Amino acid sequence: MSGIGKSFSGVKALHDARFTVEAGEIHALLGANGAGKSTLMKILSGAYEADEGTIRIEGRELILRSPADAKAAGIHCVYQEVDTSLVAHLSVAENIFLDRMMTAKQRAWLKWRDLYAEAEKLLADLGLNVPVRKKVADLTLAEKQLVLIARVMVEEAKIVIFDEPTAPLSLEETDQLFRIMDKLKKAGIGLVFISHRLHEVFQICDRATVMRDGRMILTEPTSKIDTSDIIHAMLGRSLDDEYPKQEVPIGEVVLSARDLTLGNRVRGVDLEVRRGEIVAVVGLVGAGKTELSRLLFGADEAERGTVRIAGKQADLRAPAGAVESGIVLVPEERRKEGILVKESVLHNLSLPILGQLSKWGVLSGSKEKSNAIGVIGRLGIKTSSAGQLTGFLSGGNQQKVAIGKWLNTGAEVFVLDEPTKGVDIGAKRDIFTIIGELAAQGKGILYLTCEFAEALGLADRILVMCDGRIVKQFLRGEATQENLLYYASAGQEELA
Amino acid sequence: NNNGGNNNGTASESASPSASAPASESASPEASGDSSIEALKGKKIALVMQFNTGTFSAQYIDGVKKQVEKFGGEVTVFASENDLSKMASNLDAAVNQKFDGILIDHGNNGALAAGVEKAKAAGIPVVAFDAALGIEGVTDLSQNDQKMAEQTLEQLAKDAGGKGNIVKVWVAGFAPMERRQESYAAFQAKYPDIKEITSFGDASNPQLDAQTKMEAILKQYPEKGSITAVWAAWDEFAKGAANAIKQAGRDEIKVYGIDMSDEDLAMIQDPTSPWIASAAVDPTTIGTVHVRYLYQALHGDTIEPTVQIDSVYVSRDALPTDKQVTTADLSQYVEGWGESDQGNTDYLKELEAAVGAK
Amino acid sequence: MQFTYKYGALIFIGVVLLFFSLYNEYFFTYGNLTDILRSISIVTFVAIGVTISLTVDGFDLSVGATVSLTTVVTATMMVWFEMPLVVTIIVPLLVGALVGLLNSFLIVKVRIPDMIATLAMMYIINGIHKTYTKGYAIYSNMQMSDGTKAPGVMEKDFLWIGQGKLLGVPFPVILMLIAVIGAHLFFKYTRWGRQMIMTGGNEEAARLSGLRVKRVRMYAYIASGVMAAIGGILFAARVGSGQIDAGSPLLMEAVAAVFVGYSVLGAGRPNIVGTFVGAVLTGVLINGLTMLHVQYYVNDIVKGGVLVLALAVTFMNSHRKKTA
Amino acid sequence: MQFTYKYGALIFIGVVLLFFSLYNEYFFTYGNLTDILRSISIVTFVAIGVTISLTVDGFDLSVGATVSLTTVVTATMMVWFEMPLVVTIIVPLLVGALVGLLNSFLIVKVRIPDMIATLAMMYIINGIHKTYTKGYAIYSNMQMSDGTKAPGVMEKDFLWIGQGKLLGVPFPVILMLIAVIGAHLFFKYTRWGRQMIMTGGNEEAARLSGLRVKRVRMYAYIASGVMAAIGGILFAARVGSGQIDAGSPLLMEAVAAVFVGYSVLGAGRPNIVGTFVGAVLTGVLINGLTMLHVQYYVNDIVKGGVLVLALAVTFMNSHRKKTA
Ligand SMILES: Nc1ncnc2c1ncn2[C@@H]1O[C@H](COP(=O)(O)OP(=O)(O)OP(=O)(O)O)[C@@H](O)[C@H]1O
Ligand SMILES: Nc1ncnc2c1ncn2[C@@H]1O[C@H](COP(=O)(O)OP(=O)(O)OP(=O)(O)O)[C@@H](O)[C@H]1O
Ligand SMILES: [Mg+2]
Ligand SMILES: [Mg+2]
Repeated sequence: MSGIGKSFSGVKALHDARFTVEAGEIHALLGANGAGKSTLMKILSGAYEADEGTIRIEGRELILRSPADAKAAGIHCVYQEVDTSLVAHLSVAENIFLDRMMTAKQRAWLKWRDLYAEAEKLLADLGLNVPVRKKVADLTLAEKQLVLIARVMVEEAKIVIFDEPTAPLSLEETDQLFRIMDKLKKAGIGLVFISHRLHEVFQICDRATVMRDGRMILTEPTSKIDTSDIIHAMLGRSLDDEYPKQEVPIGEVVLSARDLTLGNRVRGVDLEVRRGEIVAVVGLVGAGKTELSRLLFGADEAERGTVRIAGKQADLRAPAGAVESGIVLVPEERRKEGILVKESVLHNLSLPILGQLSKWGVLSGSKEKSNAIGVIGRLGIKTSSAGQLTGFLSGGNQQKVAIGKWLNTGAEVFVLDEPTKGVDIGAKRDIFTIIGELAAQGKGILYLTCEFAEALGLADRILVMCDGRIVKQFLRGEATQENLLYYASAGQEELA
Repeated sequence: NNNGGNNNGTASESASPSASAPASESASPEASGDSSIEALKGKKIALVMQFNTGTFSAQYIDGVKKQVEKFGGEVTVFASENDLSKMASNLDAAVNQKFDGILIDHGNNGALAAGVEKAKAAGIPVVAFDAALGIEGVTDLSQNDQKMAEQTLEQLAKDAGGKGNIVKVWVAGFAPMERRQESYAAFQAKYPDIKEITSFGDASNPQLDAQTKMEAILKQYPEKGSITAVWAAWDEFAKGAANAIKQAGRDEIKVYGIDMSDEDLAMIQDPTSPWIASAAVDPTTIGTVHVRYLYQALHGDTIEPTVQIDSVYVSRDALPTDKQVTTADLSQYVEGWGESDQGNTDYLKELEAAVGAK
Repeated sequence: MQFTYKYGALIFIGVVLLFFSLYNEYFFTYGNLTDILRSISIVTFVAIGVTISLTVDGFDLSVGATVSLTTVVTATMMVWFEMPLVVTIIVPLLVGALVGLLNSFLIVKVRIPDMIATLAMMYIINGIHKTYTKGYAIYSNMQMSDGTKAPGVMEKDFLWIGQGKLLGVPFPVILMLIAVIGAHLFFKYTRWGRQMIMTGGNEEAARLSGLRVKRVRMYAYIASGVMAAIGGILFAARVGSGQIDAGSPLLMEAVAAVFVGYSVLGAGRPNIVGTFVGAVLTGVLINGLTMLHVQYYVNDIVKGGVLVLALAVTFMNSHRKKTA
Repeated sequence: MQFTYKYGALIFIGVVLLFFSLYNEYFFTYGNLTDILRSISIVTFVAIGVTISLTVDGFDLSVGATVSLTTVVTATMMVWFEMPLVVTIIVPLLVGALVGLLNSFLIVKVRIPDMIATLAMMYIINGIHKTYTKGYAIYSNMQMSDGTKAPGVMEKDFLWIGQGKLLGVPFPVILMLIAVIGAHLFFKYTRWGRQMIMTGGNEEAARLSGLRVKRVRMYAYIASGVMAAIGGILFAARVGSGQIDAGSPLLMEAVAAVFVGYSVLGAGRPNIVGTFVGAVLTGVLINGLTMLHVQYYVNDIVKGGVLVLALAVTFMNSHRKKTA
């Protein structure tokens, strides 16, 4: 690809972008949120049309008007937005064969039994464990991601693009993916790999390209560079300390949950969080962390159990009650649950505190504005104005909005579910700083994550969750990646 | 009143020119014995209607129901929501469900012929109103649409002195409307000095739409006297037009309508209303007469193929000013209205008496 | 491009007004313009109801039936029960609120999708209002089926609501303007209005932001029912009787007005000002076309054509804005 | 729970059938049951059209108007132009396809949202069909407005389509069953059917999979128009004339059938079998209730109530399934 340019409503997302992939290599494409990685790959896969520039494959110039053109040329893509790439109410098998269904490669008359059998075989070959007749809507995010990966495998590809495939995957599943990628590479297929987890890049990639603000900054073999080179190229500066940990005094108990239970996903969880304390809950994907966070926030109703905030029984029949009780949640699925993408940043930020911002029900425009400007300034949200639609912000900035809307609610306890998922290193650090500040103000923080390194870097206390239970507790400094992983998966073995 | 003799009607009204049937003619000559009267009791009658909105239909249904009850029978109404295919299905259902007799209200030959033949084959007598079926052995009742139009138009011409500007509120697409239009065409030819300044009408929201559009026309012709009268081919239209004129205070414009319900009558009686006259057949009477002919058929009489129920011209002058009249007591003031004995026979009277005695 | 996108629909109305004014000297008179406004007052209330339900990402298909029900309820209050004016007005409003409550029960509790639930309610209410009057229209001293006469009449004071004037302006027009301005301010400047908009934007995200979305949706449906009820009361006051099935045609008309409104000021979503403009446009067209003496069936073509044109301007451009 | 969720609607129909059969000896006769099927044949075609449009996540509100247009076109083919049977049938089908094409043009090219575009088309087509016949119904040798008589009649062969029987089964019923089975197989077993389902399930995903979604949507709207056209032809053949506005009431009825169908087999979304079951249920109810001597206006209440019940079963359970 050379000289690629693309603008969205007048804003240039790509400037003279160049990119090459060779057969049989894995090429990492890196950059901060909004650098233009996905946009470039969408152009390569025909999802967007470039404004300018040329694309060549095996020396021939290609004009890609639609995904169909790209697929005909052997370019396939595992898109970053999992939900936009699957048909939720159809079966796994059908989603795997989605591409084929669109072309004459699929016979006009379907034989369902054969399709299911073929899908089962394929998944078995890949070593993936997903039931083929299940509706995709009933899968977890990780399983959906696996389906997307499997889907590319049925096609005859020359180039395969993986746009942040590992974000929702567990370590084990990630390893599986890497094995698959390796196989493809050996078969002479060119692979593009996008990720915010830099260690993964060094693990499997041959070359890396770093983008910043729609431009190419650097392309080098991974053997010749290290993490700090990449970070420097990505951010235009170096990042001194990934985990800015402030020491704050730890106060009395502000959140205490007893015997929280919902089906077999959350089984009798007890936990406490003190003022100023950051408590991390780690676990593999599917351990039940998201379910736990939703119970604490009243997003789902628990079968059993009580939650007390600052000594008072919390009302968890609905999130509205939880907010009034002083507990708030930054949910995992940011674009669907955390923010309203079609509304302005201003409106998103005032949503939980409309009561404060109004008198006799009438909203005060000036109060609303000053609230938004305050939060935008405090969190360093990059937006052209408070009136900007939130959907147009980069992932990291969207996440800041999802956190920022709670700042002025007077909440005592912040529950954050995977707040750094898909967020670039720079923004991640910003988010860690915000969390630290909240703790310094005496808030209780419950931080749910499957990134053990984050828990180690950030938390005062780490709880390990496995299969719906808290199986182990570590104080700061006690834990290592290895023993976290041990308990996160060993617990599973115990139960099995 | 003059009978222009354009009863040949449209193609859909393929029935032969009809003579109105006075009661005495249609009465069966021999009074029947008790056994045949007993046999007429407890009949299940189906009433298959094309549409049933508005007070007119409600009163018609009432007339049918009351009369059948008087004869000791029971009526089931099949409503078709102005959908002829549904009406055809309803007719089929009535035949399948083996009703003893079927009354048809509106509809047309194309839609109903097959069903009626099925009924005949099953030995179920059918009497139709305003459907112009023209099927052998099935009596077609009708109200004389052309005559109703003529009665009001002639009066309009007379009141206007044979000249003026009029507004027509009318809509095509319904057989009775299209028949009324024929009289209107003749009227236009006859009175070249009476000019139609505009014509509108919409059946889907008749009253409010007529009101809104009449208001626009009144604004367009603001001088008093620029509009002489409004001729509304349907009482729903007349209500809307009259409301608009009344609310605009243009009391020089007179409204002539067709059809009559209790509600209409109240408006015609209201001295501030511009609606001064209507030609109509009492809907309740239609129901009553309709049932009587069906019972004649049940009794096994041969009935003439077409029967016309005569319309009556009702104007405000004929109505009292001190009390409100209804279609039930209108006969006291307007000759020929209601209490028609059309279609009655001695044995039906006996039947009525026998049922009433119980 | 941006300009036509934003002002396309308004300019379009301007052109239509200009055309009719030039064509007919009586069109652009105070009397005719207020007549137009009066003629759209009922449908505007219904359309505001639809707008509110669409704002919370619902769709209230039962508004037409609610108009039918409340208009006969209003009339029977006077004609059958000889109630005082206050009761005559309050009862149908309560009925409208009750319909809204039932709708929201089906939608929020039973979780039937909005359109389906309100369609079912539409049938039910249509049946109820006919059962209530046994299919008869309600008018002063009406003939009852038992042969007696109804005791009451449609009160003069009541009819004034639909036919009277205040300071030379038809009263229904005043009511309509109050409702339009009120609803606009409500959505723009009040907490509850904002809550409705946000609920409509993404119900789950709004719920997880601490909104009681079920309650918000319930209020929206109640408001929609009440708006339809006001439409029904106005209908009765306007025609001086309670007509059966009076509201049925209003549903589609209201929806059309709301949809034209999407294009106003480039909103691309339901909005009160747009809805009002949409209703005005329809009213102007019917009035003007009637004065042009076009056949009634041509009205429909023009109405559809205008809808397409107005929307084409908005949506073609809104697309361009997004990807160009 | 799962059980009532999946079979609730079917069991419900069974109970209704049983009840009516016990109550009335004539209900469960071959003649009556085929009559019921014949009575729903037209609305079923229209409902299949709506189902197809909903499947691609659209919504074709113009189907009713298309029925009106094609039914008068069919009738005029014979009555005005004395065309042979083939032309009489092909022309309205082409007209239906053209309407679908226009709809998809507005939706796919001009990017007007589906419901709005097809609502506008509904008005336009309604106007066109009345303009075409100047508001008159079309019947054999009809009186023309210039005083002459139309030359043609509604052909016997043609009327057989709507009124005749084949092997003792009404021909429209045979057509309907072919269409239902055909459409079901199309969606279940053919690539193109799956493509429509995928487009409706997630248009972006389908597009990214290399599907030309615009073309698929276009075909869906054309199919919807053609289905409505078949409905229109059947209408003309059934009533033996071309009635103005014949299709208007069919829109809501078809939509109701489709919505009841959501609950069949726990689909929770538009599906052909469900649509057919929905249409049958409505037909059975109307037929059976009439036999019960309920007032005609009570039909509406029952219809709405059944809609609510059938849907409540599906949606209450579908929710429970999700979070329990
Ligand atoms: N459809 C769109 N409309 C408008 N702007 C867009 C659109 N898609 C992307 N952008 C903008 O283009 C820029 C590049 O976005 P892109 O998604 O390519 O970033 P990315 O490098 O993939 O980031 P991330 O790591 O968060 O996935 C961003 O500023 C983004 O806001
Ligand atoms: N919609 C669903 N349907 C069926 N099972 C589900 C669903 N959502 C979650 N689960 C199951 O519930 C368990 C807990 O899931 P949860 O999402 O809470 O895990 P988690 O620890 O938060 O993982 P993640 O890192 O993906 O957020 C998993 O076994 C998962 O498969
Ligand atoms: Mg990206
Ligand atoms: Mg999770």
